[in-house]
Amino acid sequence: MATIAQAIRMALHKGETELGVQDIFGEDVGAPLGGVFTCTQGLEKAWNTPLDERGIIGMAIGLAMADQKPVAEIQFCDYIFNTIDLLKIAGNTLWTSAGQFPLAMVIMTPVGTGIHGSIYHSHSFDSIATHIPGMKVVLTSNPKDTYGLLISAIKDPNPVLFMYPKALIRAQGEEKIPGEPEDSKQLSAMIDAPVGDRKSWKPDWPKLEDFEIPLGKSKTCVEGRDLTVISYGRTLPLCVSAAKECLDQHGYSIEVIDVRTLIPLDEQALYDSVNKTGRVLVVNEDTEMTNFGEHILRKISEHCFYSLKAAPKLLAGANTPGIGLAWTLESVQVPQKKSIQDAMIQLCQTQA
Amino acid sequence: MATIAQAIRMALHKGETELGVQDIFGEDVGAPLGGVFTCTQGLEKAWNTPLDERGIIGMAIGLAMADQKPVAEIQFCDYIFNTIDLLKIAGNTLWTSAGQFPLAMVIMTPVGTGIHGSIYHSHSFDSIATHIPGMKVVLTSNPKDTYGLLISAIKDPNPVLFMYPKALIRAQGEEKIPGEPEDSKQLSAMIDAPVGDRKSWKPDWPKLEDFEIPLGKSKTCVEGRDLTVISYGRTLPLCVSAAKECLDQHGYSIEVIDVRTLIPLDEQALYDSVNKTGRVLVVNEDTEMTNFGEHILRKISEHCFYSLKAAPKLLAGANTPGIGLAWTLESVQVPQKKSIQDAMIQLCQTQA
Amino acid sequence: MGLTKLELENIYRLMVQARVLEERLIKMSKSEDGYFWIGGPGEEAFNVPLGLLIRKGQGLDFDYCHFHYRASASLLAMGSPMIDSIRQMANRKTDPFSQGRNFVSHYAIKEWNVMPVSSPIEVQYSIAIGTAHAQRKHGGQGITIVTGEMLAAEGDFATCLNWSSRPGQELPILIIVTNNQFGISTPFDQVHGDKVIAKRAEGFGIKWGTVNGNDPIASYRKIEQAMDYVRKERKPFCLEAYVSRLHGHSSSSGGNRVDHEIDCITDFEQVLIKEQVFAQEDCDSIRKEYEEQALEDLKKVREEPFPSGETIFDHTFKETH
Amino acid sequence: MGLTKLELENIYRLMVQARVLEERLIKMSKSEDGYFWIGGPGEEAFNVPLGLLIRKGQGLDFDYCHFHYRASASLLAMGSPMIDSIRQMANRKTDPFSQGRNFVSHYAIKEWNVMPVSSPIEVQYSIAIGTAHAQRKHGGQGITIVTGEMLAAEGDFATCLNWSSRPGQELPILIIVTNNQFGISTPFDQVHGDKVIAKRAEGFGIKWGTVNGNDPIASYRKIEQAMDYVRKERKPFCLEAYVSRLHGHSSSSGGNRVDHEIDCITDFEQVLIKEQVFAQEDCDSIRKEYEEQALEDLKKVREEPFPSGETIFDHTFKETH
Ligand SMILES: Cc1ncc(C[n+]2csc(CCOP(=O)(O)OP(=O)(O)O)c2C)c(N)n1
Ligand SMILES: Cc1ncc(C[n+]2csc(CCOP(=O)(O)OP(=O)(O)O)c2C)c(N)n1
Ligand SMILES: [Mg+2]
Ligand SMILES: [Mg+2]
Repeated sequence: MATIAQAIRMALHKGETELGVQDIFGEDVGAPLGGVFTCTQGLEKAWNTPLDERGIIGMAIGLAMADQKPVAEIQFCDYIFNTIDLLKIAGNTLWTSAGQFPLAMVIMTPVGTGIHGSIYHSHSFDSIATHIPGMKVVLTSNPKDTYGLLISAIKDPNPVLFMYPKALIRAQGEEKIPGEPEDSKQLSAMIDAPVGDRKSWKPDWPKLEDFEIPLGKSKTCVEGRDLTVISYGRTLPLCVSAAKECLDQHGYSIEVIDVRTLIPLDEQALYDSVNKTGRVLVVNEDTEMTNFGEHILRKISEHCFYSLKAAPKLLAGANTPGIGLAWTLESVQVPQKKSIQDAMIQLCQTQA
Repeated sequence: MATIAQAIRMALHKGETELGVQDIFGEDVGAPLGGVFTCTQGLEKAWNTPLDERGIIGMAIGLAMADQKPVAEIQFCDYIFNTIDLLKIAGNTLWTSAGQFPLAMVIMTPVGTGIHGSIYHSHSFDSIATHIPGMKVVLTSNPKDTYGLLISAIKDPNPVLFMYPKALIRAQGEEKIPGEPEDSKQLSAMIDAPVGDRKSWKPDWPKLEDFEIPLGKSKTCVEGRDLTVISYGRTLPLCVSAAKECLDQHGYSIEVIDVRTLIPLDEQALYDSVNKTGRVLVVNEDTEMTNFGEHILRKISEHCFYSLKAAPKLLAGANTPGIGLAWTLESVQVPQKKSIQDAMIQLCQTQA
Repeated sequence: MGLTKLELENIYRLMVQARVLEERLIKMSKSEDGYFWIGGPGEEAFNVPLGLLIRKGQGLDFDYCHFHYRASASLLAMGSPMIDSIRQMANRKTDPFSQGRNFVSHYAIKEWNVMPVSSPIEVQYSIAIGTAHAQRKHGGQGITIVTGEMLAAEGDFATCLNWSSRPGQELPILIIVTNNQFGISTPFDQVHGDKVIAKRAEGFGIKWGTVNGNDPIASYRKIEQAMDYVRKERKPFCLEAYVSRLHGHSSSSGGNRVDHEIDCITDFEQVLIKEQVFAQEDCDSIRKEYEEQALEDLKKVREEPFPSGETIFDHTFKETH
Repeated sequence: MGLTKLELENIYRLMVQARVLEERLIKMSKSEDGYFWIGGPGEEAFNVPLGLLIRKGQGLDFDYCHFHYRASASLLAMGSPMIDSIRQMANRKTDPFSQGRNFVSHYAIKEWNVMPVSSPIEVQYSIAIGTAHAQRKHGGQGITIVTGEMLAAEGDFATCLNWSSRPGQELPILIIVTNNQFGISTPFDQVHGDKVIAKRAEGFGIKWGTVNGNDPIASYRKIEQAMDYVRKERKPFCLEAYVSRLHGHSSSSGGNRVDHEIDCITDFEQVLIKEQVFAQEDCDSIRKEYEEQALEDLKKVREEPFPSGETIFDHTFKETH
């Protein structure tokens, strides 16, 4: 099975060969490295920028204005915070120009904890990103979705912020991307750059089937009756596995939904589930004050209040200025499988 | 009665003469202009910076590191968005250095709509600001509070973001700042710079009484039994007047709370009120997705869920990429008295 | 003077038209016809030649213009009618740049490569490298033009210089600084140690020059030269022009006429009269003609509708198909 | 060579100590003793003299240091014991800089004016103007020192130059660029048109110079000169040093020793042996001494506690009284 890094690469390869992507760029994105997480290895249109995030986002906006379908990378979302004004411009140019200037551009950036990243390699960006109107926002949790969503992001005529969880970039998926080679060793031999000198290396791209996942469609990963758990990114697989254990060990039937696209949000699917279960838990790892999960809960309260059997709950990152390097700190600062499971059980036990 | 602009000036005067403020700076903050809203007129320690917000915030952090108690201004919060990384550093330096480097600094900035400010003079900043851990956040709604809160902000050993609503800066308050001259004409003659040449002008500062309002204390502006309305900034006086009319015209008894300090938030006061009324409406003018009001509602749902008689409601700015110049646009993009009143009535009418 | 009589006349006419437009817009800001005003009175001698020299059109073969908010004279020189600026000032639905959403002087014309003018000063410098990069790859004659000023204090100016001068990847971009010696109330030399901003380009190996932006003929020549270099060499050039700010910063500072700065129009009139291109009466009647037109335009605009409140979500996203 | 034998010996010892420390930290990153490593092997010849020349202490009369993440040699030269860096690498509660919160090489020492090293590269350049501004007003001998590098591509470097050179408000700041010719995998000349970054200072009227940062004696002299100028004239100076990066960017790129870059320590050894300051055996035994000490330190640190999970909210705010 492909990893998220490989899925991104294959989607970008399709982007540059079939979908009109002219430039893929960012710090260390071009040869020889192909990105600090290898997400851009072997791509024809990938190039290295100066170390300057403002220049990177500015370049992307300018290229989009010139209809070039740029894909820009911010090396870690931890370093995107000096560009919020530019992201806002990416988001408001169409509106401001009354429809004249659509900006088809993708900004990719890895997010989240789980790599002992300490203060500046552990940030989440979902909350601030979703507060920037006019930009679509994706946060993927597995390789297959990554591929399908990135294809849609590239095809979209609007700016799309495409996030992927650092902790999962190198993990193999459970589902195949349609058309990917049977054997993951084979895939690796085809598209992973060799260690050492890469000057003469060329990837051998597999022929994938046409496959995309529309932006704005959530995915129900586990079906259930007692509780709706809404998540995305790193915490999603933890929710899935916690839900399965809850069923096995406690008999609670828990529905887990991966929203995948934060903007546009698949609201109706969430309401339908909560109206069915009457209980809701939102899990993400951004700091918990003014958190996108609170938006989800507010909308659910508006639409499903009279179906709720228990107080809706958010499980998110502790509201601290950073994630500590020591595991004793990180492990209690953001949701882990255990804390997710505890929250699930507690909610299921709450009587209306 | 003093205006917010005058209140800021008087607090900063106390700051520079009695509280150790060494530098007050920003674009056009020094002589001759004294700030685009005159908030820094006549101050001894006010000076003009280059047109460079990153430099302004960087300067403030550096000065705080050197224990200088800086007060920096960002001319409009609309132009603060290229400094979020630096604000995050202001907020995380104490935590990161395990307590070694407290940063006593104040960043002032005017926010909000109401001056026909179009896309870039109408922004709110409460939602993103409250997502930056380690920084205290104030958003004032009248001159007396402005004075008292700014004094506390200056005395605070932590970074404080001090916001004030553009629409209300020049409006006179209803309550006097303790010690302010009886007559507002007299105050103006003392501390407002004359039109024209100001080279030889010096303000004549009134002796105010010692007065401060602690950060983290909300204010109940109107007491009521049927509904709790939580607001701050420009929308606060609209809520107060709408609540009074609701009582007069419809007999609904509506409690209105001005949180004043967003961080730290006076949570218990909010819970107490909602537990009493069983209904809650949060009103602000930031865009409604991932909005600080959603944080307030989430906390209230957590703590008061079983007292709620109706779905909690947020009335905030439309989720558009900007505020339109035409009043036909602005007036429907952010809450006005009429829409606030409609929301109040609707909530009061909802049966449990 | 190297320019034909017709050309001089055209430049003069456009300068006057731009001035008259701005004066009308200022009046609107003081009446019920509009709110905030910001614009370019005092920059006509530089901005008209700039507008005339731009390769106008859509796409990579034409010039991409990343203007700031004092570019009205360039726009008129490119052929934008006065009435459209008046529509934006009056925040009418008919404003073709933003449909009543943005401040006046915030132009945006997709068909002419006029990129949306943004209020945040500085960002155009880091966005402009994008269109220039596309043009570098595309080749041809099209270039990118970016204007701005004291923002040279913001880091994006350095970004622009740095990205424009990467070895082997030089960008066809004309980086313009229209220096009026002020940012709102702050005098230039209070916040800048360097006397000539354009000289910063030198540190990046970028050619640069300065020009008296109050002299339309010198400006025309200098812009032409600079553009020529950028078009042919496909390399960056940084040009600083010294201009006046004749009505202060904006309506926030009153918008009244100042009297201690050079007025490029009256100066140019003297030249033209001396050179017998025009008599004083001609000048007066040209001005009158535009004044009448502006007033007529305004009357027309007053009858046009405001955007409807129901449109606020329009153009938040482009529909996907 | 202008430096006494004792001074040379001291510099050499500190260079070796710094190298040994970094090698130990790298080993830790490959074992269970730590996670991510980043540091300064290859910069010792510049960073040791820098550390020795700093006026160490707390407050305006001393030097404010805004370092980046390759400053270990400066810190050791200032007197920070190896074990403290090892503690940070091992994310122990006893780490005096961050109590196990931050990556190694992220120093912060209030009593020595060592400002917290921040991972985001560039921001130190705009923060440093603050301490320098305070020192400008205070007078005396204290100055601000800021180090960094390819970040000269980020706008904050321009901010630093601009704010340091305002007429009549010049800042006592030594702006250092330690150029190792790489940013992670990106070679310098792929992204910079200017060959000498420090030369950008010229556009702002700021004096500048360059030095071979692999030569500790030249570095000592040049830093001393530059500091002297900044201390006395109370004006900015921009100094670019060319240094090596001997173990690649960080543990993310493997952290292994590279073999095609100058090693300032072996080079300096040759000089010292030739000048009969040391024999080869002395060099070997100095290295051995530090290696043993580092290992002993590590053993000690292994026994020290991790920060407790209950402390995560500590120091979010300073208590108000
Ligand atoms: C990023 C940013 N900061 C602040 C402002 C507010 N502002 C509007 S115009 C202006 C002065 C601009 O001066 P300058 O760049 O010299 O251009 P000029 O107005 O003189 O043409 C300021 C500070 C802004 N528009 N953008
Ligand atoms: C603002 C920012 N962007 C990106 C990064 C990720 N990053 C860490 S080190 C580095 C390369 C830095 O290169 P340089 O400035 O030349 O310093 P060197 O590592 O070579 O000493 C990058 C891109 C960062 N730390 N900060
Ligand atoms: Mg100016
Ligand atoms: Mg480097």
